[in-house]
Amino acid sequence: MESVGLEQVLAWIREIAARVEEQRSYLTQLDSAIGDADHGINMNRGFKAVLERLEATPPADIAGAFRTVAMALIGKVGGASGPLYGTLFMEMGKAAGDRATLDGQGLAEVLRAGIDGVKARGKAAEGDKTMIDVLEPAHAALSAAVASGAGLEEALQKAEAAAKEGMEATIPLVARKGRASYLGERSAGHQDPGATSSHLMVAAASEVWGE
Amino acid sequence: MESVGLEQVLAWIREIAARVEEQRSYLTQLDSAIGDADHGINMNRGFKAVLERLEATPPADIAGAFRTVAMALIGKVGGASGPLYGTLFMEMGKAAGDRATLDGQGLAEVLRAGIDGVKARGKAAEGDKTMIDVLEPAHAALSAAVASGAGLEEALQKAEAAAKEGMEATIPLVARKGRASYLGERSAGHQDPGATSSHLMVAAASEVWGE
Amino acid sequence: MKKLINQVDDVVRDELEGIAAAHPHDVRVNYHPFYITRADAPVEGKVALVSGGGSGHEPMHGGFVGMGMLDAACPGEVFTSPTPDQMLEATKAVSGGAGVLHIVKNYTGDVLNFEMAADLASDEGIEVESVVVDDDVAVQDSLYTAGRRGVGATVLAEKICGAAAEEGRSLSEVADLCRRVNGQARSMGMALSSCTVPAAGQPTFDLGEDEMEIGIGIHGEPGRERMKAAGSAEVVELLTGPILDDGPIASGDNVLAFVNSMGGTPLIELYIVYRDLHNYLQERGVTITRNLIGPYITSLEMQGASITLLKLDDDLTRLWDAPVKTPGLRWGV
Amino acid sequence: MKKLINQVDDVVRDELEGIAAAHPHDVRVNYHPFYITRADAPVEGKVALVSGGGSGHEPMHGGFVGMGMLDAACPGEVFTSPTPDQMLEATKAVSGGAGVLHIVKNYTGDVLNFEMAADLASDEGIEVESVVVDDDVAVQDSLYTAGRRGVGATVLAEKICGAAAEEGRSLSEVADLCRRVNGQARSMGMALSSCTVPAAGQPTFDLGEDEMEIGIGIHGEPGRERMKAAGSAEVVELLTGPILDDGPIASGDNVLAFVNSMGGTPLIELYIVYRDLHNYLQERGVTITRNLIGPYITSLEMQGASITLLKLDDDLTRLWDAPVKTPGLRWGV
Ligand SMILES: Nc1ncnc2c1ncn2[C@@H]1O[C@H](COP(=O)(O)OP(=O)(O)O)[C@@H](O)[C@H]1O
Ligand SMILES: Nc1ncnc2c1ncn2[C@@H]1O[C@H](COP(=O)(O)OP(=O)(O)O)[C@@H](O)[C@H]1O
Ligand SMILES: [Mg+2]
Ligand SMILES: [Mg+2]
Ligand SMILES: [Mg+2]
Ligand SMILES: [Mg+2]
Repeated sequence: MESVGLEQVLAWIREIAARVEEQRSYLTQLDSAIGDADHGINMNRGFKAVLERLEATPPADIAGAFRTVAMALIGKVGGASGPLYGTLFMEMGKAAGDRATLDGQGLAEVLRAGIDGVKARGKAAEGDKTMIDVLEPAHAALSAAVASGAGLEEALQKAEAAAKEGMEATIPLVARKGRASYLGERSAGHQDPGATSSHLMVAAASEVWGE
Repeated sequence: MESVGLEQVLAWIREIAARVEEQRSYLTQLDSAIGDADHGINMNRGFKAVLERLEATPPADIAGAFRTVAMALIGKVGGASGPLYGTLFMEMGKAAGDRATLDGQGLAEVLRAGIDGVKARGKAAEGDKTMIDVLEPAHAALSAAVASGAGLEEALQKAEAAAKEGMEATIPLVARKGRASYLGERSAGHQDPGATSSHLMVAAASEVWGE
Repeated sequence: MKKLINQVDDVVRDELEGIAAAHPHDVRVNYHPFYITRADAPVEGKVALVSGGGSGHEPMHGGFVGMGMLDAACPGEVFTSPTPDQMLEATKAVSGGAGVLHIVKNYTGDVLNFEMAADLASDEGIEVESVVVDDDVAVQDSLYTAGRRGVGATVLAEKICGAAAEEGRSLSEVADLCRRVNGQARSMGMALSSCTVPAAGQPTFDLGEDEMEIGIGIHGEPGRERMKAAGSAEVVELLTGPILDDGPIASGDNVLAFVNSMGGTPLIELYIVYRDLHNYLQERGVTITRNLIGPYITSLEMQGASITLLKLDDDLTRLWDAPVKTPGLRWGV
Repeated sequence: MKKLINQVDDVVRDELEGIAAAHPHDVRVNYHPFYITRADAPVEGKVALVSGGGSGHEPMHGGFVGMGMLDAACPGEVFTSPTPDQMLEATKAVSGGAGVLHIVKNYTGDVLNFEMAADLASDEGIEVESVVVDDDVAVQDSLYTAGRRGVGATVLAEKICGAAAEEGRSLSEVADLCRRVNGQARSMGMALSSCTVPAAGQPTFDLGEDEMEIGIGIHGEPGRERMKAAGSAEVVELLTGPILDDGPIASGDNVLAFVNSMGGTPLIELYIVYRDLHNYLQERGVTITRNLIGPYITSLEMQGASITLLKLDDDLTRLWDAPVKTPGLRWGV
């Protein structure tokens, strides 16, 4: 496909929820090493609520879908990832506006707005060992591919690859933001849980939209 | 020897102290199974105090030596065994009176008085899984041997053998007195710690006086 | 063994120095022999309350010394009853001329040592009454055994009798009250883990990852029965069933519900236990009108909890509500 | 995992039901969303104090709701900060017209969620000030990091600011006071064992039989450093050294010394730690004039302790001594 509509966006969100459920203990385990052992639990609680709300009141458009995700995460996740992922989707919703579909270009714009929101709220920069270390390279790869005329499938594959690289690149980093920063040097050598859940979201997109 | 004087009595007390020190963890371990894991600790604390006081103010006679042991145990052991062993030696001291030496006959009389004191205070009978299950048979064997004209060495060997038997006979018993009684049926299958320390005292006598 | 202590043999003395340093206005600590008295002891004309027992049950008893509760407490070594000389000296130190009540938990060691102390005190002309607390339904009572252990009811008896003594009641009245509290209270406890006596250096018993002990005492003794670990609601049934079956508390009664931590179980769990106890009693027509929730009679760092129910009447309720000011229990002042 | 709980997902709700059943006269519990308010809220004309954070730290914060301390507390899931809707609803429920102070522990989650809540509350016309507590010297402070954690000073700030609010001080005065308490307090903690998050089912970290973690937080996070387990006196040095090195407290000062259990460490050990702290400070010319000893800001059943020192002046001392009546802290009434 060359652009995604409400249906595809909902499919993506459901795929994220499924993967979070399936990887919840892995995410929690990563958080045990440098955090407080709840990231998988938090994300799973949040996306369960997302599915319920999408069921209860089906959104009218893409912006509505993102807003529903945002409100559910903000209301149910708690912790750092709740407001941060909540902000990500909230800003993506605002940027989507009344568009009925998003092509590669549109996806890049929407993601950009989301990432800026996360940075404004969390004050993290690349290299701080957070979800930003996945979201930024994923966005960069996506827009570069789109600019060079690549199709959505290829662009998303590039984004996923960059996200994976960014996720693994958090391992040697010393955390400067979030709970892991309290460990100082001891935070090095562990993959960041939020970077891992961010990669999960990008990978889900490349799978469900990558045809 | 056919009778013991102050010197031999003091040697016996020192031998008890040495054996308690050496068996303290064994006694505590027995108390872990059916009690509160302190019998060896209690006895060791008590007999350390006994040695100090015998050092500080050497007793003038056998009665004085027993009284010193009694006061040290009552003042330092605590728990059930403190007042009980304290009473044992207190009554032995009273019974010893002004005698300068004790022969087999005399030892049996003194021990009898001590056991009666323990029973009066603790209300335990034979078969309740306590020190009484060692002290009574030891006394019975001692006086029987003495009555049949046996020498002190042989009489003490018989007493030690009976004490050992009584100690091991506590294993199958269900405790009716002391902490172990709280376990009900679960107290069966374990050797009673106080019976074990009582056997230690009889065995110490048969070693130091058994020449 | 990992504990925040220094030398194993100094545990009790170090603790007493901490108490003395922390509460100089409330209590005074005597070191030769060990005992703790309220700072204003002796209180002339007031019946004095003396209790004591092995250490390792903090805040009981030392933490309950002060206005409205105990006049003195005698700490023994960990889990080992104190000795008669401590009880005698403490009794003399707090005797205010109106007699002294010894509140004794029913353990052979405590009973025998307090007996000796009471004899010695009477020899010195001090009027002493002793009440033995034995509220633990986990132990079958019988003429031929040492009987039941004294556990949670001890805390309640010390608070209520302390208030009665402040009111100026006589020794025999306070002693009768203590017997009444003991008669109307029942307890049972359980453990999820053992505890380690410092001098022993290793856990008193071992429990599997999925096991619990039901019917434990407060000295790390194993309980009556070992079973598969269960949830809070089921544990509440296992403990409260025997308490109600034992007699004094029946449908229609008002009770004080005391949910106690054995030392290592945190408040978040105690509140869940309290919730399940509240529901369990409600279904059976028993109404909780007062409660106490927290670690008050502990077994070192043991994980587990005990439940104590005391049948209340107006007199007991009023005495429970009366002001108390001790390091471990405080209200109304 | 062995805990006295029922369903893992119901832990917080079950606990709240227990609190509601136990303290009906002191607090009210709201379930949709979760928050606890004092029973007489809103108090007209009084600055309202709202705090909150993940559960598992009991009695903080819910146990500190009541006269003289917090007006409301928002409990999140275990170790997970609550959500903005809880904070908003709690803020609205206790707002008495004089403004609302949000006392926030410095964790990214708590800060971000309280930020969102404060924005929403202002939109609804409620004046909100937020103070972020960050007293943990185990974490190096820096502009480029999340900064220091909020730990023990939170309890002291809630008590002292609660008293100031009862006195009728204005929102900006109470907020300034809160910043002053935070500025004059420092803390550091250590663990002898990890804790188990119910939903995770296994210990957050593993410690060897002879190891301890120094510089832990209150969420079962591993600490700054793992070292060989040491005795109380050495641990006191390891914790108090960095506290004194950090600045505000110096020789000649009077301090409030707060010796806190992480949940699984019993009182007998806390008093030994207090004794060693008392001696350590005495040698350095620092005088303890007030103290708090017990489990007040915990990490589930974790074994360990933390030390908090607050430099006192007459105003802070008077506010500390002022009456307080909450399930977790009570005196003077
Ligand atoms: N300031 C921040 N900016 C961006 N992401 C952050 C920030 N702080 C934390 N995170 C992300 O949040 C993740 C932790 O989320 P979670 O465990 O759910 O929350 P908490 O740390 O409150 O328990 C971290 O792995 C990190 O990727
Ligand atoms: N009533 C009693 N009569 C005689 N001996 C007793 C009685 N009660 C307990 N004992 C003895 O005391 C021993 C326990 O001593 P100890 O462990 O030092 O005291 P405690 O039980 O108070 O910890 C038991 O093994 C038993 O032999
Ligand atoms: Mg986390
Ligand atoms: Mg014992
Ligand atoms: Mg004992
Ligand atoms: Mg968290």
